Amino acid sequence: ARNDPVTEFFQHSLSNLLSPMILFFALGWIAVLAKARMELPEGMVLAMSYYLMAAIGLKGGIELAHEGWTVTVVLACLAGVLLGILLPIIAFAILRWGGGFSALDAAAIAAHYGSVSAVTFLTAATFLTREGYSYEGYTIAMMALMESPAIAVGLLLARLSDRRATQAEDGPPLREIVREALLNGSVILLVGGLVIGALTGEKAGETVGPFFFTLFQGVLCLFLLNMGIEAARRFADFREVGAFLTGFGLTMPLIGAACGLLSGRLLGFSEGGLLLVAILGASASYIAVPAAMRLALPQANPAYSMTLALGITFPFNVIVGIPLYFWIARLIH
Amino acid sequence: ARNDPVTEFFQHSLSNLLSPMILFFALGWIAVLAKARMELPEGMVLAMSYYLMAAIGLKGGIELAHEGWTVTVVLACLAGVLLGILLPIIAFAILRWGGGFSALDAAAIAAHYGSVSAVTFLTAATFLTREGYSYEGYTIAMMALMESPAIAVGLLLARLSDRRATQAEDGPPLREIVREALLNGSVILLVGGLVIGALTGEKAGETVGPFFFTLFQGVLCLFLLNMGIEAARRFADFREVGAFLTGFGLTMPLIGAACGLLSGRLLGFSEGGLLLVAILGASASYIAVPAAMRLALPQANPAYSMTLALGITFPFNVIVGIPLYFWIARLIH
Amino acid sequence: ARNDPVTEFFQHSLSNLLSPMILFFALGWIAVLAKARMELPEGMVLAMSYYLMAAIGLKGGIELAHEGWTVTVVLACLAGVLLGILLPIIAFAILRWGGGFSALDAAAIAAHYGSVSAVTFLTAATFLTREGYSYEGYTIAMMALMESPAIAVGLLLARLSDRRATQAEDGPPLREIVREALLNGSVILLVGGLVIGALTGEKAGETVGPFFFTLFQGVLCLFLLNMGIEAARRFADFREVGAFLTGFGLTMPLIGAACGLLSGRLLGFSEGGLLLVAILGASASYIAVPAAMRLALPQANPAYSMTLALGITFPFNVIVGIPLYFWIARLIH
Amino acid sequence: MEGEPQLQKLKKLEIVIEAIKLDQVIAIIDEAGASGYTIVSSTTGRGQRGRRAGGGLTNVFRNAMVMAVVEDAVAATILKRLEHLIQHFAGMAVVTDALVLWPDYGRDRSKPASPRTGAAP
Amino acid sequence: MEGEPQLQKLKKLEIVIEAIKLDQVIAIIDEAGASGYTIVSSTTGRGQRGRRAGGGLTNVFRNAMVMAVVEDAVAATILKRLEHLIQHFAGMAVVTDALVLWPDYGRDRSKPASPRTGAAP
Amino acid sequence: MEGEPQLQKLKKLEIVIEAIKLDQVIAIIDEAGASGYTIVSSTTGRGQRGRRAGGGLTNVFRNAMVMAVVEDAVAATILKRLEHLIQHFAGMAVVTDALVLWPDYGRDRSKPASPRTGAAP
Ligand SMILES: Nc1ncnc2c1ncn2[C@@H]1O[C@H](COP(=O)(O)O)[C@@H](O)[C@H]1O
Ligand SMILES: Nc1ncnc2c1ncn2[C@@H]1O[C@H](COP(=O)(O)O)[C@@H](O)[C@H]1O
Ligand SMILES: Nc1ncnc2c1ncn2[C@@H]1O[C@H](COP(=O)(O)O)[C@@H](O)[C@H]1O
Ligand code: NA
Ligand code: NA
Ligand code: NA
Repeated sequence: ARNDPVTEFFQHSLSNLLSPMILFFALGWIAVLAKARMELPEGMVLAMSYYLMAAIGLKGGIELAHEGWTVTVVLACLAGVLLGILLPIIAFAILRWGGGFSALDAAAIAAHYGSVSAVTFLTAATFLTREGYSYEGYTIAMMALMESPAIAVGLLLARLSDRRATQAEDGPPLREIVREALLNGSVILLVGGLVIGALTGEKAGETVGPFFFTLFQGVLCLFLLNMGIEAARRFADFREVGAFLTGFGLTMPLIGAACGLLSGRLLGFSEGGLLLVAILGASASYIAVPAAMRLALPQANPAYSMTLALGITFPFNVIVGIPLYFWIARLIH
Repeated sequence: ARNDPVTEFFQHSLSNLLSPMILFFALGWIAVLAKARMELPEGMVLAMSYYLMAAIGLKGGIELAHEGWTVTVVLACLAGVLLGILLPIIAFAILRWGGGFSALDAAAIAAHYGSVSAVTFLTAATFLTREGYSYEGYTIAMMALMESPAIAVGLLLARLSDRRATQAEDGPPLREIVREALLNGSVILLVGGLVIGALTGEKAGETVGPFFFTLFQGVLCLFLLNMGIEAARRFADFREVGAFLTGFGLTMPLIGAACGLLSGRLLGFSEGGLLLVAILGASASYIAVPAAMRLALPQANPAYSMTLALGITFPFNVIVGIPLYFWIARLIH
Repeated sequence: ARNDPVTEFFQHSLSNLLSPMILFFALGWIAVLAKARMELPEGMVLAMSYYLMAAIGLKGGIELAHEGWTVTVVLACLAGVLLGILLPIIAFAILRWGGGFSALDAAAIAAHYGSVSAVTFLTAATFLTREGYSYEGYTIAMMALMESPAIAVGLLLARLSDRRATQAEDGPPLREIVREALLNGSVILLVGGLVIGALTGEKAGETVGPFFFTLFQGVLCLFLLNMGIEAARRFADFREVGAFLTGFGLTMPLIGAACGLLSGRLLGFSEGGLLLVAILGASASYIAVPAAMRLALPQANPAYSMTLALGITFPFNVIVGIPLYFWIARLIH
Repeated sequence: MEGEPQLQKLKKLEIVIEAIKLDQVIAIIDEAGASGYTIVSSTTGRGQRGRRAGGGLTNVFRNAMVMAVVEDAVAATILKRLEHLIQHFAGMAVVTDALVLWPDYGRDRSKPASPRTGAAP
Repeated sequence: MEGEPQLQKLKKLEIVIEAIKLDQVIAIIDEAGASGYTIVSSTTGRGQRGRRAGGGLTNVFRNAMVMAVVEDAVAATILKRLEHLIQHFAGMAVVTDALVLWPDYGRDRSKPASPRTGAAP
Repeated sequence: MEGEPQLQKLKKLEIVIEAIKLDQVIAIIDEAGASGYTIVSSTTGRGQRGRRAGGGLTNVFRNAMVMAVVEDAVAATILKRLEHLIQHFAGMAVVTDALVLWPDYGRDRSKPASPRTGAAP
């Protein structure tokens, strides 16, 4: 009783648009458009982001413990790292030679697109849960692995193309840059959660599940409210930056999703897993990478990357991308 | 097997006084009396207030989706707006001609009493749930509608009575004042929650219910702890202000409750609905209106309104008002 | 079918080490070792600590309401106060005559060890729940009672040994010191929760239970993450301070646990209750007492006590102490 | 001497204003032509209009503090517009002489402080 | 010249003090007769008594900062009482010359700064 | 005169720097030999590099403020190293003359301000 694909696409789009999560996201965006004096307290935003990362990490870890370390898991992790290396190179090429951006700006933006946005991932995973699809737990491990390779690639691209990127005497050693990227709270809670989940297994679900799993969707709603606020502010800044970058912010996720879907297909992922790996490719970091790039390539304009990742690509992915990639996932499955 | 009214009143009073909510409120008050060094972090207070507003909004929206937009709903909303217009006029008259207050102070205080206190409403709604009574979901929509008309009426009263209120060149345009009042986080989450609840309906309850509904009473307890602290501080400030305003802070809720009960009765509300509409009339704003009045009528002393609304009327309503209005509601039902 | 004691000890140790709580604690510690840029927002930490104190208070209160005020309860409370008086005297003697510390430093440190660490208690209580053991609810009342006597004893010891402790003209009156110690948020919520729980009884569990009880273990995990961060930072500071104090920080909990176990045994506590009363003796305060000592004995170095209580004794208790004391508790039961 | 950082002699304004009027003060600073400002968004205090001790529910009783380093003429413009604002709203402004180290964008540095006459270095 | 804001020449005190002694510093400022003060309630730092880096559980290692603009005599009174306090508790005070713009309550403005001799405008 | 608090004449540096570079600024201050510093860890602002308005997810757009009271030579050392840093990273520094009240650890007080020549008291 499978519906015809087009109908299905519209059903999924509508179901996504009318989910509490996306509606809260829209609420935040509208609040900014209406020039509302609304700001979630920073402590609350950080607390929610730590909670969400720990929760998704635990979930992934528990499932890893369940599924065991099969060859597929190892291959999937490898695929994640490869995506994280390949995507920034594509992005750099487009920006440098297509858009004529400076090597430093191109490299900084590229690094963001090679990494991932955890909240986009969470929104997609919740979409799957709501629609009744399951997904491979190790996609969460892939996400954790994909946080960082793009940073190294971005830096390498910058140093190969512009001597200024190498010779900044004040510049911090690579060690500090990687520390900045990997050892911020979100990544630590994601990876820590994974390990803790893998160590404790199902049993953890019983004791800490009511906190970390049952409340998850509600917390995600309030977090997306804040994403709506921040994305709308970034989006407003962007209008000054021009059409090429806007186009890039809408096209690059499609390229990333295609690469993600391809690798997922090769690895034999389920429909749900395909969506998630598409999201890993399509989404751009706005937590770990910005700080690392700021330290490593201070001459690059941080407003470009943040506006693109948060103001263009994030809303595109959660509103259009999730149903679109899922539709393709179901077609190619 | 209905008990005699007086017994019932005492039963409800006691049950209210011994509810965790009111006990946490008392705890906060006692902590201030004991000069404790206790302060809930501002981020926590804001987070709880956003949570509570979103939750009550969602609840109202889901019930609206269920009940549909009947004539009664529309009439109830109209009644809410009328209350919001009528009550500040009564309050202004009492303060200006009874109390001899300046037009600006009288208008500013009056605006607070025409608007509503969401936390008083939440406490009353939880009282009903605990006692096993249901209430009309659209009372929540009435609350959302009543946030603002009183601000416009207060301003109008001020401008009609004192030229200074009109000619403040530095004064912001009405647009900005209304924005201040309507577009703060609490109101946005209340209204946004209503709309989201109405759009998603029952289904939202399943996914975000464990967060927004199951935890509600517990969060309300900690929020009332903070209300106890803030109310006690305001109450302490007040002793300097005099007997007339204290009297006003205890009488005006009775007038407001009477008007509320009357309109609820005319509209054929249930016992629970009657209590809530009484609370809408009886309670005074201490979030949206103070900021709006501060911008619009800076010459008015903000300490008066806050002390009255938070230090006198709020505790009166949650301790004496809820059981009293409910008792009357049951009598006139 | 009781296992042999040694096996049992290792089982309990392992089960404790692999609990999500201890793993989150370890995660925080590791993050600091890795020099991660990770800081839980202060508002979040305070919010969690208030939540945990209110929750444990409520739990204790509800159980007190259930168990009633028997002679044992009164004797247990008395025992708590006696422990709070005895332990600082022992600690003072060791530090002053064993370690040659100044009277002021010895007295300040001693006061910390006479008081208790609520988080250690919570971790032990959760350990019991996970292992399927119950415990006497009034141990929570004992904890509340033990917060303060040690402060008075510490001060007395200081004043008897060093005239500077008495004559500080700038020094605040004892009243203010006790206020600082007893009337901070954590103690108020613990005691307030106890009273509220006792007043409302089981019924409160139904309404606010989903918030205060069901989420408890999850919140405790994130709180222990923060404890791991803070303990590791303190531990790092400590290396400068020397072997004697490190030894003290590892020995004093054993002495305290022994005294606790002894009194628990005399009072006929269950195995679970024995563990908790051992923890009351073994743990050292790092919330209420530091501030009180800072005000009362400013010449004492606050870094000593904090490093000991938080950097040495806390990790020792939650990692080694809990299974060890429980093992002894089961042996002597 | 070329290695020594060049400092510019300017006025440092520190403005305390009630939180709901922060946006307007920023607008005043921007319109006066200041090159920038720094905000400490949440402070409390006491003044002629009583204690303003914060409180988690409203920012009616909270202050913000803005620091702006500007040329004398810009300072005068800002103060003139502030004078009016603080008649109605809680606030005050403090002016001090200061030497400023800016990044070197080829910015106008009319009066570099000399190591001998100026303060630092 | 009447349109120019009138500034008062005063002392600006900036006091850093460990958080648990903030209340006492405020009392000292009040008792000395200051017209007001502004508090930045949570700062961290390092001084002779080591690093004070905060930490979410206690305010034993946190500092507060208080700014008060006062007449010379008031400044002297405050400093005198502070001198004693900071022997035992972490803290320090910085004094600068400043010109202040107050709201005009008919407040005493003994020495208005002139546009020519004073700093701003 | 013995009762009067003795103040030391020093330079007050106020440094605004983007949050991710705070650690490095602290290191610069420490290495220059400053006796201490005070940090206001979260500020926002605008400068030549645009608005830096915070945002809860990253501290790329947040500023920190550090205040350090130091001798002239220390100030010069700090400013010299800062000059380089703020070419690439958002930041600025403000220098003012100040009199400081320290706790009396037998600290070097080369130039105590006299009640007559100095500012306060
Ligand atoms: N003398 C003062 N020193 C420092 N801050 C002050 C002073 N007077 C007022 N303030 C600050 O300015 C705010 C408004 O002052 P006012 O308008 O006089 O009530 C106060 O809440 C304080 O934060
Ligand atoms: N030279 C300094 N410059 C700026 N702030 C300082 C300085 N010395 C001390 N402080 C501040 O005053 C607090 C107490 O200093 P102390 O009593 O010397 O430990 C420190 O934690 C800093 O916040
Ligand atoms: N004129 C100024 N007055 C006060 N603060 C400034 C000024 N210019 C810059 N700042 C602060 O320094 C930060 C960095 O400035 P910039 O590097 O010029 O973008 C800004 O975000 C402001 O916080
Ligand atoms: Na990506
Ligand atoms: Na009302
Ligand atoms: Na103890």
